Amino acid sequence: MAAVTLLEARALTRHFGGLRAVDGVDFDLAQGEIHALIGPNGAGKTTFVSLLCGRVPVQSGSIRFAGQDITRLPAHARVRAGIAYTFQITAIYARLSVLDNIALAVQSRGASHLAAESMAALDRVGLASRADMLAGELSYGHQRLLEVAMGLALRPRLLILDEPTQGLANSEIDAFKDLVRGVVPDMTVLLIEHNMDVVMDLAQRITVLNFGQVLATGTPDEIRANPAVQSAYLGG
Amino acid sequence: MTGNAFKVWALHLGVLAALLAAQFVLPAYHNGNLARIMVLAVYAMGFNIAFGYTGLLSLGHALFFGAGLYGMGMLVALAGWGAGAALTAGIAAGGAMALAVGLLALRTAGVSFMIVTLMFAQAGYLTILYYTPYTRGEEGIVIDRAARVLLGFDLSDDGVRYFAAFALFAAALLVKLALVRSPFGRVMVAMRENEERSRMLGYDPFRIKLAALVLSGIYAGAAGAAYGLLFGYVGASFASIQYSILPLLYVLLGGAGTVLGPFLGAALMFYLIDLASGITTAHLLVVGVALLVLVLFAPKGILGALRDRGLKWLP
Amino acid sequence: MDFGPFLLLALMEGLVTAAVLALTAVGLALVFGVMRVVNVAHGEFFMLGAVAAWFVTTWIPGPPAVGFIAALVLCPLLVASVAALADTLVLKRLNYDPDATIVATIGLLYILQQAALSLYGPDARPVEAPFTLRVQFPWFGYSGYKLAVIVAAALLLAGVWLLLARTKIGLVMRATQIDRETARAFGINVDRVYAGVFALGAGLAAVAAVLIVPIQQAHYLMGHDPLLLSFIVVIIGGLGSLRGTLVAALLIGLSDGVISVFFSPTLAKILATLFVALVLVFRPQGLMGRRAA
Amino acid sequence: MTSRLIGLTPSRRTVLGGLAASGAALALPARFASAQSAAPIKLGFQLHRTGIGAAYGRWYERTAQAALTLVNEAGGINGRPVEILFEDDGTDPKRGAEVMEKFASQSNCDAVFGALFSHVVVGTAPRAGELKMPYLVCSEGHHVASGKLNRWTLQPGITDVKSQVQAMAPWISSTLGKKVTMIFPDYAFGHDHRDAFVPAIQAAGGEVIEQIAIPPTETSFTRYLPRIPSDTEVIYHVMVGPAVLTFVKELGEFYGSGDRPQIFGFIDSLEAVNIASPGLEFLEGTHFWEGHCRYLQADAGEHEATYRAAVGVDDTGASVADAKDISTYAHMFSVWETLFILKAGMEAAGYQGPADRQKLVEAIEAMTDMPYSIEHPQGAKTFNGKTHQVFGLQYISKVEGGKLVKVHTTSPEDGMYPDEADYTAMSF
Repeated sequence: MAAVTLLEARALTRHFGGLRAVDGVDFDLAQGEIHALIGPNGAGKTTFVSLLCGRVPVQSGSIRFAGQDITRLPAHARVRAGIAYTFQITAIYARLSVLDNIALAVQSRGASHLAAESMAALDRVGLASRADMLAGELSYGHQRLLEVAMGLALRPRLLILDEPTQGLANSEIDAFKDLVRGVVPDMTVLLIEHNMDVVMDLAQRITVLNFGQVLATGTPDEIRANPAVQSAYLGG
Repeated sequence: MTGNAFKVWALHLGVLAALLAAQFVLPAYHNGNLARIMVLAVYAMGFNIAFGYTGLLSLGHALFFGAGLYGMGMLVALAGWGAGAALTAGIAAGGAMALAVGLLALRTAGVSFMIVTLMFAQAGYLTILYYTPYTRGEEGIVIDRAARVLLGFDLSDDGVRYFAAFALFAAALLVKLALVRSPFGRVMVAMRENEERSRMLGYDPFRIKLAALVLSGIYAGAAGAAYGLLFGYVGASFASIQYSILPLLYVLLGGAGTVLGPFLGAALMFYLIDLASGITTAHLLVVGVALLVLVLFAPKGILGALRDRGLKWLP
Repeated sequence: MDFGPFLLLALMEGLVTAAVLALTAVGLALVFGVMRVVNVAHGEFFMLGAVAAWFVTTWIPGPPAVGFIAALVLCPLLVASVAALADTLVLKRLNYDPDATIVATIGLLYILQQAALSLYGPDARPVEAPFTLRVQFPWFGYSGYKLAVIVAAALLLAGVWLLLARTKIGLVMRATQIDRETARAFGINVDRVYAGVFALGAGLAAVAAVLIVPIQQAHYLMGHDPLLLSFIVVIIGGLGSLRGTLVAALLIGLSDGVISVFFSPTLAKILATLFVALVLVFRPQGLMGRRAA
Repeated sequence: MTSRLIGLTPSRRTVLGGLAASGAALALPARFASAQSAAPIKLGFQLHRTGIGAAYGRWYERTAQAALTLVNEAGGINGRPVEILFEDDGTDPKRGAEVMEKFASQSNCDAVFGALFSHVVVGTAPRAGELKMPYLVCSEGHHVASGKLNRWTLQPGITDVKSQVQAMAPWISSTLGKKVTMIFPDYAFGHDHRDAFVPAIQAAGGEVIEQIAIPPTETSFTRYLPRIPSDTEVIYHVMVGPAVLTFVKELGEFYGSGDRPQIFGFIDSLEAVNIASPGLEFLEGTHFWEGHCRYLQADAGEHEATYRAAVGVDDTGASVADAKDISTYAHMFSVWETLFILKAGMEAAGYQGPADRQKLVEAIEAMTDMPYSIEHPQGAKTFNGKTHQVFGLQYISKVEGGKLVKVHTTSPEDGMYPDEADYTAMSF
């Protein structure tokens, strides 16, 4: 792809004791793409994106984002720089209203019309009518949606979605896919996902991790055809 | 939304109006008590900013109260400063002390944060004793009546004292109300509710918590400085551990994370002890049992319980 | 006095402090280690032990040694049952939430103080030592009882160590400490373990108090200092680590005696307190503890 | 036990007010015909019932009750009965000031007295001044005479520390030795001792060769003792708080039966503690300042027995009801004497009600000589109206056979020092 590289990781490494969670990973994200990260359980996917967004400190290697070295940047500063992360386990503020939840994201990027822009962000995911409810009282699917909406409301350049469709009904998954398609190419999406249908449907490129290392990178078709991937993962 | 905003302002302005009117209605004894309670409520409000809103349970707030008290008192007694300048210095001292403690203590969290703040406060208390030649240690010093004149008003006069305490309280209450309804107030609550989530929304937990703690320290410092000026005494006992526990008690009783809770808690606790001392000599028991009952049966305090039972708009 | 004897005296004093402190702090560390509860009322259990010792020795006739030994057995049991009761009635119902238990133990602190004030009174009352023996060194005299306290505390601590390391009770406690839910799944009655640990912690404070009360006096406000010092020791030793706690008790006990020789004692206390705060900030695993993964 | 009384000695009848003659039964309104109002005079008593002052508080309450009974049996004040409202101040300055407000604004007391601990006094005095409430403290602190307080705060019942300490110096220097090591608590009370004693002993030809200040939070003292220089001739100790007994015992262990300097202490170190407690044997032969001799002395004055019976204290200074309950005998007389000064002041001022509070203060300021009497059982005193401070006799006792035996009585001049303040020049 000739597109501009938004993020590049080089020789990224993080060990926990003897466990090589992420082990010398090179990784590139092109601006505006939907990129999926897959791999068996324990392959190091969540650790890897945690290194990208700063939740886990980098042991060695480097990360550049939009031309800037962010390897040592703390997590909140990376968010400000344009990397948003939505949690695998839903991490909304259950005791605050839906509106407060979204407003926290909207005001973080310094919105000028906080109330209006918050409602607009809710409207985009169809939660506007529930603005005054406590977030904890939402259904699980709506909570996931709110989580994604908070990520979107930050208007990041890179949106990292950690297993966003987990526990969603099929109809909800379809709506979600539409939502993600709608944000590119303004944003770039990095998706960790177990649901292969979602991955193959959404992703333009796929990276496969195994034992903390990159097994393969390519288009969905290339990945499908890759024998190493098949034996390690798809073929089981 | 607008309906709620109206209710919120009506309630708080109503409370302020009632307090203002109380001066002319209540007997002298309760006037004196209310003046005291209002100043202590400012202290508790400051504690609430840290504990109730931001989730920082400090066991060392007496250090900030003491910084305000002694910052004001030493400047008046040793340097001959006027009340206004000394009051300002006391408030600044509270904030500066909170900044210094926060820079270190906020590297820890939870139980460690409690113990670190406790230790800093203990060191502060001992420092006051160490400088006994200047502070007169536990005996304390009297703030000369002549020095207790602010903008031409004699603070030792009962009426003036009441209005001074009221003015401080009203300012603190309104600032706090505006604060907790502001975007920053929302971020403080977000820190309390889920620090990691807030970090991943781009908020620096350290800076937010530090800002909240400094604000809290400014409130505590203002209360300390005002207490010394209004009641004419500066003593080490106000910096002892007991005075770190008091605001916690007030806030828990009235409702952590509520704007009026600290005042309600301070008033109830004051009269509880005052009345109990007429009935039983065992008022330590009253405090102890109150703490246990609260934490067991009403962990959210009075206003917190009301908020759960329908008054959702209560800030 | 020359420096040599001076140091000898400071060291002996430090050992007595360290011995009593170790017992008290191990109790606090145990409660924190297994239950993750910061027991602010720990000092009051210490006080309760001393006050109970006064009652027991006053009521039991005969030579002081008889009453003292009775106190050494009865008081820790009494205090331990008070603690077990508090655990069942209060802490358990709070589900051991850290913030709530701190507030609750502060409440407990006031209640115990008031109980002592009402039932025992405001006086500082002495308890007679089980024996009077004065060891005369060439430069100064020293209490033989104090030396006995060091030995007794060492024996008790060895007993605690045996209990934790070599018995089934210790195993159950450690299992609960590592994972409460798994322990429950293996059929351990976690509620009973917690009540037992809280009682044991309080009992250790009480036994320390009984040992010290012939040297100091029983007074209803005496719990403050042991609490603060125990906190310091437990923190320096690494929260919840028993070996670290023992080493820290020795360190604090000895240095407390020696430091105040060189500094103004009040200044020494300020520095020690600040030091502890800074240890928690910069080395939360304690001075002796290893950094956790 | 505190309410029992007491044969009044006829000779004091006049001082106690003319109505004493008419009997000792509790007053009936009809008997107060001469007074404008038969409503009782209300006195507030700041009581250290809890907190570190509690051991004193209990005995201060008993003493006040005993004096009150005596006053009322003799017809009250100005023909009106007297009542005392006791309110716990927790030995805390904040609560102390609140209690003052309660007395002034809620109970409308005529005067307030009884506080002992300095921080309570200093914390309360500003409020007393603002509320224009006569505040008679029983604290022995130098804070009154130093001029730091106000026109409404007086200490007419007990000599202040500065005077006490100064009065000891000549005797110590001439009798015990010239080279003194001081051991005192490292806070205001201890510093007052140091600041008063160092110049006084120099004036008497001695010197303080070492000062050992011990933090008030300390519970163990042995490690400070090696700092006592070996050429010390006299150890001067004054400690307060619950750990004092430990201090005295450890001092004993340190020196043992061997050679030791003379030891002179303030009885504050052992107030409310039995001198015959185990571990205190070494005190035999040492000396103590006593404000009022705890053990009944052979040459005790004519009122001593009456006073002891009234406050319920036996010949050894213990409670008559419980021999283990030792009184704070060296200080508690101040409460008794202060109540009688209030009575004398109110009668001299023709006190009618709260409007006359200023007259009461002026009447007390006008007092000078207070001769030995049942109203002043500790001894004769001289009141200095300018400094609001009374000056009296001090006693030095020696421990002999487990008892405190008086060996010296200071002369009034020993404790005099130049005025540091003139409250009468201040406004009300």
